[in-house]
Amino acid sequence: MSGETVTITLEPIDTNKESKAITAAGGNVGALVSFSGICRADEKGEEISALFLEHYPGMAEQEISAHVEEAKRRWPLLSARVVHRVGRIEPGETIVFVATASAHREAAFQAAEFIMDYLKSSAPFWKRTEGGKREAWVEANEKDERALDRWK
Amino acid sequence: MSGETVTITLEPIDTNKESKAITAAGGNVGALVSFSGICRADEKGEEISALFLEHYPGMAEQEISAHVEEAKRRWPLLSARVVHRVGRIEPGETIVFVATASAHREAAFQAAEFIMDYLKSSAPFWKRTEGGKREAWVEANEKDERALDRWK
Amino acid sequence: MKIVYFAWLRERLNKTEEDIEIPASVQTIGELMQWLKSRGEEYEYAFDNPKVIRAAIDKTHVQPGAKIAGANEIAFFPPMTGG
Amino acid sequence: MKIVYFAWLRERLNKTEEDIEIPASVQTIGELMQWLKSRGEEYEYAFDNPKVIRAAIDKTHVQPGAKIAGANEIAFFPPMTGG
Repeated sequence: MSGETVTITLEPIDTNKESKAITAAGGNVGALVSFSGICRADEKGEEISALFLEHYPGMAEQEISAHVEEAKRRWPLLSARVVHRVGRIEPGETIVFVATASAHREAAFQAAEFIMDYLKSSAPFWKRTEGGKREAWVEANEKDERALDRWK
Repeated sequence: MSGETVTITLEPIDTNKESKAITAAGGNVGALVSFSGICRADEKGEEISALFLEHYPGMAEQEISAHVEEAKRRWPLLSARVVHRVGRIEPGETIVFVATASAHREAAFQAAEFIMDYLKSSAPFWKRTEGGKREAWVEANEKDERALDRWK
Repeated sequence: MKIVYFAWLRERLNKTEEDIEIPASVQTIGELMQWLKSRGEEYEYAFDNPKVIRAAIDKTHVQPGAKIAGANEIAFFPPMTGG
Repeated sequence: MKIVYFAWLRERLNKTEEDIEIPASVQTIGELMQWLKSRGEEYEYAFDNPKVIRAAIDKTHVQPGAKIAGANEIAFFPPMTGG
Protein backbone atom coordinates (compact mmCIF):
# COMPACT_ATOMS: atom_id res chain seq x y z
CA MET A 1 0.00 0.00 0.00
CA SER A 2 1.49 3.36 -0.99
CA GLY A 3 0.76 7.01 -0.27
CA GLU A 4 -0.86 8.63 2.71
CA THR A 5 -3.87 6.84 4.20
CA VAL A 6 -5.44 9.68 6.20
CA THR A 7 -5.57 13.37 5.36
CA ILE A 8 -7.32 16.23 7.12
CA THR A 9 -7.60 19.30 4.95
CA LEU A 10 -9.04 22.81 4.75
CA GLU A 11 -9.21 22.54 0.94
CA PRO A 12 -12.09 21.10 -1.14
CA ILE A 13 -11.77 17.33 -1.59
CA ASP A 14 -11.08 16.17 -5.15
CA THR A 15 -12.93 12.82 -5.02
CA ASN A 16 -11.93 11.99 -8.58
CA LYS A 17 -8.22 12.35 -7.84
CA GLU A 18 -8.61 10.35 -4.63
CA SER A 19 -10.45 7.51 -6.40
CA LYS A 20 -7.79 7.32 -9.11
CA ALA A 21 -4.99 7.14 -6.54
CA ILE A 22 -6.62 4.20 -4.83
CA THR A 23 -7.25 2.13 -7.98
CA ALA A 24 -3.57 2.51 -8.75
CA ALA A 25 -3.10 0.07 -5.83
CA GLY A 26 -2.42 -2.74 -8.29
CA GLY A 27 -3.65 -5.46 -10.58
CA ASN A 28 -5.54 -7.45 -8.01
CA VAL A 29 -8.13 -4.76 -7.17
CA GLY A 30 -11.52 -6.15 -8.19
CA ALA A 31 -13.74 -3.95 -6.05
CA LEU A 32 -13.54 -0.29 -5.17
CA VAL A 33 -16.08 1.25 -2.79
CA SER A 34 -16.15 4.94 -2.17
CA PHE A 35 -18.28 6.98 0.18
CA SER A 36 -18.74 10.73 0.12
CA GLY A 37 -20.41 12.49 3.01
CA ILE A 38 -21.84 15.68 1.56
CA CYS A 39 -22.98 18.89 3.27
CA ARG A 40 -26.77 19.09 2.96
CA ALA A 41 -28.69 22.32 2.53
CA ASP A 42 -30.70 21.53 5.63
CA GLU A 43 -29.84 20.23 9.09
CA LYS A 44 -32.82 18.78 10.98
CA GLY A 45 -35.32 20.57 8.76
CA GLU A 46 -33.67 23.97 9.01
CA GLU A 47 -32.01 25.56 6.00
CA ILE A 48 -28.33 26.34 6.51
CA SER A 49 -25.80 28.32 4.47
CA ALA A 50 -22.75 26.33 5.61
CA LEU A 51 -21.27 23.98 8.17
CA PHE A 52 -18.18 24.81 10.16
CA LEU A 53 -16.06 21.80 11.11
CA GLU A 54 -13.65 21.93 14.06
CA HIS A 55 -11.23 19.09 14.90
CA TYR A 56 -8.64 18.05 17.49
CA PRO A 57 -5.38 18.14 15.50
CA GLY A 58 -3.24 15.10 16.07
CA MET A 59 -5.95 13.09 17.79
CA ALA A 60 -8.23 13.17 14.73
CA GLU A 61 -5.57 11.68 12.41
CA GLN A 62 -4.58 9.17 15.08
CA GLU A 63 -8.16 7.96 15.68
CA ILE A 64 -8.95 7.57 11.99
CA SER A 65 -5.64 5.81 11.30
CA ALA A 66 -6.29 3.38 14.16
CA HIS A 67 -9.68 2.46 12.69
CA VAL A 68 -8.29 2.09 9.19
CA GLU A 69 -5.64 -0.27 10.63
CA GLU A 70 -8.37 -2.22 12.43
CA ALA A 71 -10.30 -2.48 9.13
CA LYS A 72 -7.17 -3.85 7.44
CA ARG A 73 -6.87 -6.51 10.14
CA ARG A 74 -10.52 -7.54 9.71
CA TRP A 75 -10.73 -7.53 5.90
CA PRO A 76 -8.22 -8.25 3.10
CA LEU A 77 -7.90 -4.67 1.88
CA LEU A 78 -5.46 -3.76 -0.87
CA SER A 79 -5.79 -0.04 -0.19
CA ALA A 80 -7.73 2.43 1.93
CA ARG A 81 -8.00 6.20 1.99
CA VAL A 82 -9.79 8.69 4.24
CA VAL A 83 -9.92 12.43 3.60
CA HIS A 84 -11.78 14.64 6.07
CA ARG A 85 -12.33 18.30 5.47
CA VAL A 86 -12.41 20.93 8.22
CA GLY A 87 -13.27 24.63 8.26
CA ARG A 88 -16.19 26.18 6.38
CA ILE A 89 -18.08 23.80 4.08
CA GLU A 90 -20.99 24.82 1.88
CA PRO A 91 -23.97 22.66 0.85
CA GLY A 92 -23.02 20.27 -1.94
CA GLU A 93 -19.37 20.12 -0.87
CA THR A 94 -17.78 16.92 0.38
CA ILE A 95 -17.13 16.70 4.13
CA VAL A 96 -15.56 13.27 4.18
CA PHE A 97 -14.36 10.79 1.58
CA VAL A 98 -13.63 7.12 2.33
CA ALA A 99 -12.41 4.65 -0.27
CA THR A 100 -11.54 0.98 0.12
CA ALA A 101 -10.14 -1.43 -2.45
CA SER A 102 -10.11 -5.20 -2.27
CA ALA A 103 -10.12 -8.25 -4.55
CA HIS A 104 -13.84 -8.80 -3.86
CA ARG A 105 -16.79 -6.59 -3.07
CA GLU A 106 -17.81 -7.88 0.39
CA ALA A 107 -14.53 -6.78 2.01
CA ALA A 108 -14.56 -3.38 0.32
CA PHE A 109 -18.20 -2.64 1.31
CA GLN A 110 -17.81 -3.87 4.89
CA ALA A 111 -14.56 -2.01 5.50
CA ALA A 112 -15.95 1.28 4.14
CA GLU A 113 -19.03 1.03 6.38
CA PHE A 114 -16.91 0.08 9.37
CA ILE A 115 -14.58 3.05 8.88
CA MET A 116 -17.52 5.45 8.44
CA ASP A 117 -19.37 4.16 11.52
CA TYR A 118 -16.28 4.66 13.70
CA LEU A 119 -15.41 7.95 12.16
CA LYS A 120 -18.92 9.28 12.88
CA SER A 121 -18.82 8.52 16.57
CA SER A 122 -15.21 8.43 17.69
CA ALA A 123 -13.14 10.76 15.53
CA PRO A 124 -12.83 14.18 17.24
CA PHE A 125 -14.66 16.48 14.83
CA TRP A 126 -17.49 18.87 15.70
CA LYS A 127 -19.99 20.52 13.36
CA ARG A 128 -21.52 23.93 13.81
CA THR A 129 -24.25 25.21 11.46
CA GLU A 130 -24.24 28.63 9.87
CA GLY A 131 -27.24 30.53 8.57
CA GLY A 132 -30.04 28.76 10.41
CA LYS A 133 -32.28 30.58 12.87
CA ARG A 134 -29.35 30.32 15.24
CA GLU A 135 -25.77 29.18 14.80
CA ALA A 136 -25.63 25.95 16.70
CA TRP A 137 -23.43 22.98 17.39
CA VAL A 138 -24.86 19.89 15.78
CA GLU A 139 -25.92 17.33 18.39
CA ALA A 140 -24.53 13.81 18.27
CA ASN A 141 -26.82 11.24 16.76
CA GLU A 142 -27.70 8.29 18.98
CA LYS A 143 -28.25 6.21 15.84
CA ASP A 144 -24.59 6.76 14.91
CA GLU A 145 -23.48 5.44 18.29
CA ARG A 146 -25.73 2.38 17.93
CA ALA A 147 -24.29 1.74 14.45
CA LEU A 148 -21.10 0.57 16.15
CA ASP A 149 -22.78 -2.36 17.87
CA ARG A 150 -22.77 -4.52 14.77
CA TRP A 151 -18.96 -4.51 14.59
CA LYS A 152 -18.49 -5.84 18.13
CA MET B 1 -34.62 11.83 -10.25
CA SER B 2 -33.37 12.80 -13.69
CA GLY B 3 -31.40 11.13 -16.45
CA GLU B 4 -31.05 7.50 -17.37
CA THR B 5 -30.78 5.04 -14.48
CA VAL B 6 -29.34 2.01 -16.27
CA THR B 7 -26.87 1.96 -19.16
CA ILE B 8 -25.15 -0.96 -20.87
CA THR B 9 -22.21 0.14 -22.94
CA LEU B 10 -19.31 -1.11 -25.08
CA GLU B 11 -17.31 2.01 -24.18
CA PRO B 12 -15.02 2.49 -21.15
CA ILE B 13 -16.97 3.75 -18.11
CA ASP B 14 -16.14 7.29 -16.98
CA THR B 15 -16.72 6.86 -13.24
CA ASN B 16 -15.91 10.49 -12.56
CA LYS B 17 -18.59 11.73 -14.96
CA GLU B 18 -21.09 9.22 -13.54
CA SER B 19 -20.40 10.28 -9.94
CA LYS B 20 -20.82 13.94 -10.83
CA ALA B 21 -24.15 13.28 -12.53
CA ILE B 22 -25.51 11.57 -9.46
CA THR B 23 -24.48 14.25 -6.94
CA ALA B 24 -26.35 16.72 -9.13
CA ALA B 25 -29.47 15.01 -7.75
CA GLY B 26 -30.06 17.95 -5.44
CA GLY B 27 -29.44 19.73 -2.16
CA ASN B 28 -30.62 16.96 0.12
CA VAL B 29 -27.95 14.42 -0.85
CA GLY B 30 -25.87 13.77 2.26
CA ALA B 31 -24.38 10.41 1.30
CA LEU B 32 -23.07 9.11 -1.98
CA VAL B 33 -21.86 5.52 -2.25
CA SER B 34 -20.22 4.26 -5.38
CA PHE B 35 -19.00 0.81 -6.28
CA SER B 36 -16.70 -0.07 -9.15
CA GLY B 37 -16.21 -3.68 -10.16
CA ILE B 38 -12.82 -3.81 -11.83
CA CYS B 39 -11.31 -6.44 -14.16
CA ARG B 40 -8.51 -8.20 -12.25
CA ALA B 41 -5.30 -9.47 -13.87
CA ASP B 42 -6.03 -12.95 -12.59
CA GLU B 43 -9.13 -15.13 -12.48
CA LYS B 44 -8.93 -18.01 -9.97
CA GLY B 45 -5.14 -17.82 -9.81
CA GLU B 46 -4.59 -17.78 -13.55
CA GLU B 47 -3.26 -14.68 -15.32
CA ILE B 48 -5.59 -13.32 -18.00
CA SER B 49 -5.14 -10.67 -20.68
CA ALA B 50 -8.82 -9.65 -20.83
CA LEU B 51 -12.41 -10.56 -20.05
CA PHE B 52 -15.09 -10.76 -22.69
CA LEU B 53 -18.60 -9.88 -21.45
CA GLU B 54 -21.70 -11.09 -23.28
CA HIS B 55 -25.23 -10.01 -22.33
CA TYR B 56 -28.88 -10.60 -23.22
CA PRO B 57 -29.93 -7.27 -24.75
CA GLY B 58 -33.26 -6.06 -23.45
CA MET B 59 -33.43 -8.51 -20.59
CA ALA B 60 -30.22 -7.19 -18.99
CA GLU B 61 -31.52 -3.60 -18.83
CA GLN B 62 -34.93 -4.83 -17.64
CA GLU B 63 -33.50 -6.98 -14.82
CA ILE B 64 -31.20 -4.25 -13.52
CA SER B 65 -33.95 -1.62 -13.71
CA ALA B 66 -36.32 -3.88 -11.77
CA HIS B 67 -33.74 -4.26 -8.97
CA VAL B 68 -32.99 -0.55 -8.89
CA GLU B 69 -36.75 0.07 -8.55
CA GLU B 70 -36.92 -2.49 -5.75
CA ALA B 71 -34.01 -0.72 -4.01
CA LYS B 72 -35.91 2.58 -4.29
CA ARG B 73 -38.93 0.98 -2.63
CA ARG B 74 -36.82 -0.37 0.22
CA TRP B 75 -34.65 2.69 0.92
CA PRO B 76 -35.19 6.46 0.60
CA LEU B 77 -32.87 6.98 -2.37
CA LEU B 78 -32.56 10.37 -4.02
CA SER B 79 -30.78 8.96 -7.05
CA ALA B 80 -29.32 5.72 -8.39
CA ARG B 81 -27.22 4.83 -11.40
CA VAL B 82 -25.92 1.55 -12.84
CA VAL B 83 -23.54 1.33 -15.79
CA HIS B 84 -22.47 -2.11 -17.01
CA ARG B 85 -19.86 -2.58 -19.68
CA VAL B 86 -19.91 -5.40 -22.24
CA GLY B 87 -17.42 -6.59 -24.86
CA ARG B 88 -13.68 -6.84 -24.32
CA ILE B 89 -12.43 -5.46 -21.00
CA GLU B 90 -8.78 -5.33 -19.94
CA PRO B 91 -7.36 -5.64 -16.41
CA GLY B 92 -7.75 -2.38 -14.52
CA GLU B 93 -10.84 -1.33 -16.50
CA THR B 94 -14.24 -0.94 -14.86
CA ILE B 95 -16.80 -3.68 -15.58
CA VAL B 96 -19.66 -2.26 -13.57
CA PHE B 97 -20.36 1.00 -11.76
CA VAL B 98 -23.15 1.43 -9.21
CA ALA B 99 -23.87 4.70 -7.41
CA THR B 100 -26.57 5.50 -4.89
CA ALA B 101 -27.39 8.81 -3.24
CA SER B 102 -29.46 9.38 -0.15
CA ALA B 103 -29.82 11.84 2.73
CA HIS B 104 -28.01 9.43 5.08
CA ARG B 105 -25.31 6.81 4.70
CA GLU B 106 -27.16 3.65 5.78
CA ALA B 107 -29.64 3.80 2.89
CA ALA B 108 -26.95 4.57 0.32
CA PHE B 109 -24.67 1.71 1.50
CA GLN B 110 -27.47 -0.84 1.79
CA ALA B 111 -28.99 -0.01 -1.59
CA ALA B 112 -25.63 -0.20 -3.38
CA GLU B 113 -24.91 -3.63 -1.87
CA PHE B 114 -28.42 -4.86 -2.66
CA ILE B 115 -28.16 -3.78 -6.29
CA MET B 116 -24.72 -5.38 -6.67
CA ASP B 117 -25.80 -8.67 -5.07
CA TYR B 118 -28.76 -8.96 -7.45
CA LEU B 119 -26.80 -7.84 -10.44
CA LYS B 120 -24.15 -10.51 -9.78
CA SER B 121 -26.58 -13.39 -9.74
CA SER B 122 -29.63 -12.43 -11.75
CA ALA B 123 -28.66 -10.00 -14.49
CA PRO B 124 -28.00 -11.88 -17.74
CA PHE B 125 -24.28 -11.25 -18.33
CA TRP B 126 -21.64 -13.90 -18.94
CA LYS B 127 -17.86 -13.57 -18.63
CA ARG B 128 -15.28 -15.36 -20.71
CA THR B 129 -11.55 -15.09 -19.96
CA GLU B 130 -8.93 -14.39 -22.59
CA GLY B 131 -5.23 -15.25 -22.41
CA GLY B 132 -5.29 -17.89 -19.70
CA LYS B 133 -4.18 -21.46 -20.39
CA ARG B 134 -7.52 -21.83 -22.14
CA GLU B 135 -10.26 -19.39 -23.00
CA ALA B 136 -13.04 -20.31 -20.66
CA TRP B 137 -16.44 -19.16 -19.45
CA VAL B 138 -16.25 -18.01 -15.86
CA GLU B 139 -18.26 -20.26 -13.57
CA ALA B 140 -20.95 -18.78 -11.36
CA ASN B 141 -19.97 -18.24 -7.77
CA GLU B 142 -22.13 -20.00 -5.18
CA LYS B 143 -21.16 -17.30 -2.68
CA ASP B 144 -22.80 -14.72 -4.94
CA GLU B 145 -26.05 -16.69 -4.94
CA ARG B 146 -25.96 -17.01 -1.15
CA ALA B 147 -25.37 -13.25 -0.86
CA LEU B 148 -29.01 -12.77 -1.85
CA ASP B 149 -30.36 -14.55 1.22
CA ARG B 150 -29.82 -11.56 3.47
CA TRP B 151 -32.26 -9.42 1.47
CA LYS B 152 -35.16 -11.89 1.81
CA MET C 1 -41.22 -20.40 -31.50
CA LYS C 2 -38.12 -18.18 -31.28
CA ILE C 3 -35.41 -19.63 -29.07
CA VAL C 4 -32.21 -17.75 -28.16
CA TYR C 5 -28.96 -19.06 -26.66
CA PHE C 6 -26.12 -17.41 -24.76
CA ALA C 7 -22.54 -18.06 -23.66
CA TRP C 8 -21.45 -21.72 -23.88
CA LEU C 9 -24.94 -22.85 -24.98
CA ARG C 10 -24.60 -20.57 -28.01
CA GLU C 11 -21.09 -21.89 -28.65
CA ARG C 12 -22.04 -25.56 -28.34
CA LEU C 13 -25.02 -25.12 -30.68
CA ASN C 14 -23.10 -22.74 -32.89
CA LYS C 15 -26.17 -20.49 -33.20
CA THR C 16 -27.49 -17.42 -31.40
CA GLU C 17 -31.15 -18.10 -32.17
CA GLU C 18 -33.55 -20.23 -34.17
CA ASP C 19 -37.23 -20.51 -35.00
CA ILE C 20 -38.65 -23.97 -34.41
CA GLU C 21 -41.99 -25.73 -34.40
CA ILE C 22 -42.48 -27.27 -31.00
CA PRO C 23 -44.83 -30.30 -30.71
CA ALA C 24 -47.97 -29.65 -28.64
CA SER C 25 -46.92 -32.35 -26.18
CA VAL C 26 -44.00 -30.16 -25.02
CA GLN C 27 -45.57 -27.84 -22.45
CA THR C 28 -42.93 -26.70 -19.94
CA ILE C 29 -39.41 -25.30 -20.04
CA GLY C 30 -38.11 -28.58 -18.58
CA GLU C 31 -39.87 -30.61 -21.25
CA LEU C 32 -38.57 -28.26 -23.92
CA MET C 33 -34.99 -28.85 -22.76
CA GLN C 34 -35.49 -32.63 -22.89
CA TRP C 35 -37.04 -32.36 -26.36
CA LEU C 36 -34.25 -30.08 -27.66
CA LYS C 37 -31.68 -32.53 -26.29
CA SER C 38 -33.06 -35.19 -28.68
CA ARG C 39 -32.57 -33.03 -31.78
CA GLY C 40 -28.97 -34.02 -32.56
CA GLU C 41 -25.44 -34.33 -31.32
CA GLU C 42 -24.78 -30.62 -30.65
CA TYR C 43 -28.09 -30.33 -28.71
CA GLU C 44 -27.23 -33.39 -26.67
CA TYR C 45 -23.90 -31.74 -25.81
CA ALA C 46 -25.49 -28.35 -25.05
CA PHE C 47 -28.33 -29.71 -22.90
CA ASP C 48 -26.25 -32.49 -21.34
CA ASN C 49 -26.90 -31.20 -17.80
CA PRO C 50 -30.23 -29.32 -17.76
CA LYS C 51 -29.85 -28.60 -14.02
CA VAL C 52 -27.19 -25.96 -14.67
CA ILE C 53 -29.15 -24.28 -17.45
CA ARG C 54 -31.25 -21.18 -16.72
CA ALA C 55 -34.23 -20.07 -18.78
CA ALA C 56 -36.24 -16.94 -19.49
CA ILE C 57 -39.60 -16.50 -21.20
CA ASP C 58 -40.00 -13.13 -22.86
CA LYS C 59 -36.96 -11.82 -20.96
CA THR C 60 -38.19 -12.86 -17.51
CA HIS C 61 -36.49 -15.59 -15.44
CA VAL C 62 -38.60 -18.76 -15.16
CA GLN C 63 -38.31 -22.15 -13.44
CA PRO C 64 -38.23 -25.49 -15.36
CA GLY C 65 -41.91 -26.04 -14.52
CA ALA C 66 -43.01 -22.83 -16.30
CA LYS C 67 -45.53 -23.30 -19.13
CA ILE C 68 -44.29 -22.19 -22.54
CA ALA C 69 -47.72 -21.58 -24.09
CA GLY C 70 -48.05 -18.03 -25.42
CA ALA C 71 -44.33 -17.25 -25.24
CA ASN C 72 -42.78 -15.08 -27.94
CA GLU C 73 -39.14 -15.71 -27.08
CA ILE C 74 -37.56 -18.40 -24.94
CA ALA C 75 -33.93 -18.05 -23.84
CA PHE C 76 -31.50 -20.64 -22.46
CA PHE C 77 -28.22 -19.69 -20.80
CA PRO C 78 -25.71 -20.74 -18.12
CA PRO C 79 -25.76 -19.26 -14.59
CA MET C 80 -25.03 -15.55 -14.84
CA THR C 81 -21.62 -14.06 -14.08
CA GLY C 82 -22.04 -10.32 -14.49
CA GLY C 83 -20.84 -7.46 -12.34
CA MET D 1 -1.19 20.30 33.45
CA LYS D 2 -2.20 21.33 29.93
CA ILE D 3 -5.96 21.19 29.36
CA VAL D 4 -7.57 21.76 25.95
CA TYR D 5 -11.21 22.44 25.08
CA PHE D 6 -13.23 22.02 21.89
CA ALA D 7 -16.55 23.09 20.35
CA TRP D 8 -19.07 24.52 22.83
CA LEU D 9 -16.76 23.84 25.81
CA ARG D 10 -14.18 26.09 24.19
CA GLU D 11 -16.87 28.71 23.50
CA ARG D 12 -18.34 28.63 27.01
CA LEU D 13 -14.88 28.94 28.61
CA ASN D 14 -13.71 31.35 25.92
CA LYS D 15 -10.34 29.59 25.75
CA THR D 16 -8.82 26.84 23.63
CA GLU D 17 -6.34 25.70 26.28
CA GLU D 18 -4.80 26.49 29.62
CA ASP D 19 -2.05 25.34 31.95
CA ILE D 20 -3.23 24.72 35.49
CA GLU D 21 -1.96 23.32 38.78
CA ILE D 22 -4.25 20.52 39.80
CA PRO D 23 -4.43 19.60 43.51
CA ALA D 24 -3.08 16.14 44.34
CA SER D 25 -6.51 15.13 45.65
CA VAL D 26 -7.93 15.28 42.10
CA GLN D 27 -7.03 11.89 40.64
CA THR D 28 -9.52 10.97 37.90
CA ILE D 29 -11.09 12.62 34.86
CA GLY D 30 -14.46 12.67 36.66
CA GLU D 31 -12.93 14.37 39.71
CA LEU D 32 -11.14 16.84 37.46
CA MET D 33 -14.45 17.83 35.84
CA GLN D 34 -16.03 18.40 39.29
CA TRP D 35 -13.02 20.43 40.41
CA LEU D 36 -12.98 22.54 37.20
CA LYS D 37 -16.70 23.19 37.65
CA SER D 38 -15.91 24.95 40.95
CA ARG D 39 -13.45 27.38 39.37
CA GLY D 40 -15.92 30.09 38.37
CA GLU D 41 -19.10 30.97 36.55
CA GLU D 42 -17.94 30.07 33.02
CA TYR D 43 -16.63 26.71 34.27
CA GLU D 44 -19.90 26.00 36.03
CA TYR D 45 -21.71 26.70 32.76
CA ALA D 46 -19.28 24.62 30.68
CA PHE D 47 -19.25 21.59 33.00
CA ASP D 48 -22.92 21.90 33.97
CA ASN D 49 -23.69 18.37 32.70
CA PRO D 50 -20.52 16.25 32.93
CA LYS D 51 -22.39 13.22 31.56
CA VAL D 52 -22.40 14.64 28.04
CA ILE D 53 -18.73 15.63 28.12
CA ARG D 54 -16.12 13.35 26.57
CA ALA D 55 -12.44 13.32 27.54
CA ALA D 56 -9.09 12.28 26.13
CA ILE D 57 -5.72 11.86 27.82
CA ASP D 58 -2.79 12.42 25.47
CA LYS D 59 -5.14 12.16 22.47
CA THR D 60 -6.71 8.84 23.46
CA HIS D 61 -10.37 8.52 24.52
CA VAL D 62 -10.79 7.79 28.24
CA GLN D 63 -13.67 7.12 30.65
CA PRO D 64 -14.46 9.36 33.67
CA GLY D 65 -12.74 6.85 35.96
CA ALA D 66 -9.40 7.18 34.15
CA LYS D 67 -6.45 8.31 36.32
CA ILE D 68 -4.88 11.60 35.28
CA ALA D 69 -1.46 10.96 36.81
CA GLY D 70 1.34 11.23 34.24
CA ALA D 71 -0.84 12.90 31.57
CA ASN D 72 0.73 15.56 29.34
CA GLU D 73 -2.48 16.84 27.81
CA ILE D 74 -6.08 16.40 28.87
CA ALA D 75 -8.89 17.30 26.46
CA PHE D 76 -12.59 17.90 27.12
CA PHE D 77 -15.17 18.04 24.32
CA PRO D 78 -18.82 17.32 23.44
CA PRO D 79 -19.87 14.07 21.72
CA MET D 80 -18.27 13.98 18.28
CA THR D 81 -20.16 14.85 15.11
CA GLY D 82 -17.70 14.27 12.28
CA GLY D 83 -18.14 12.57 8.94
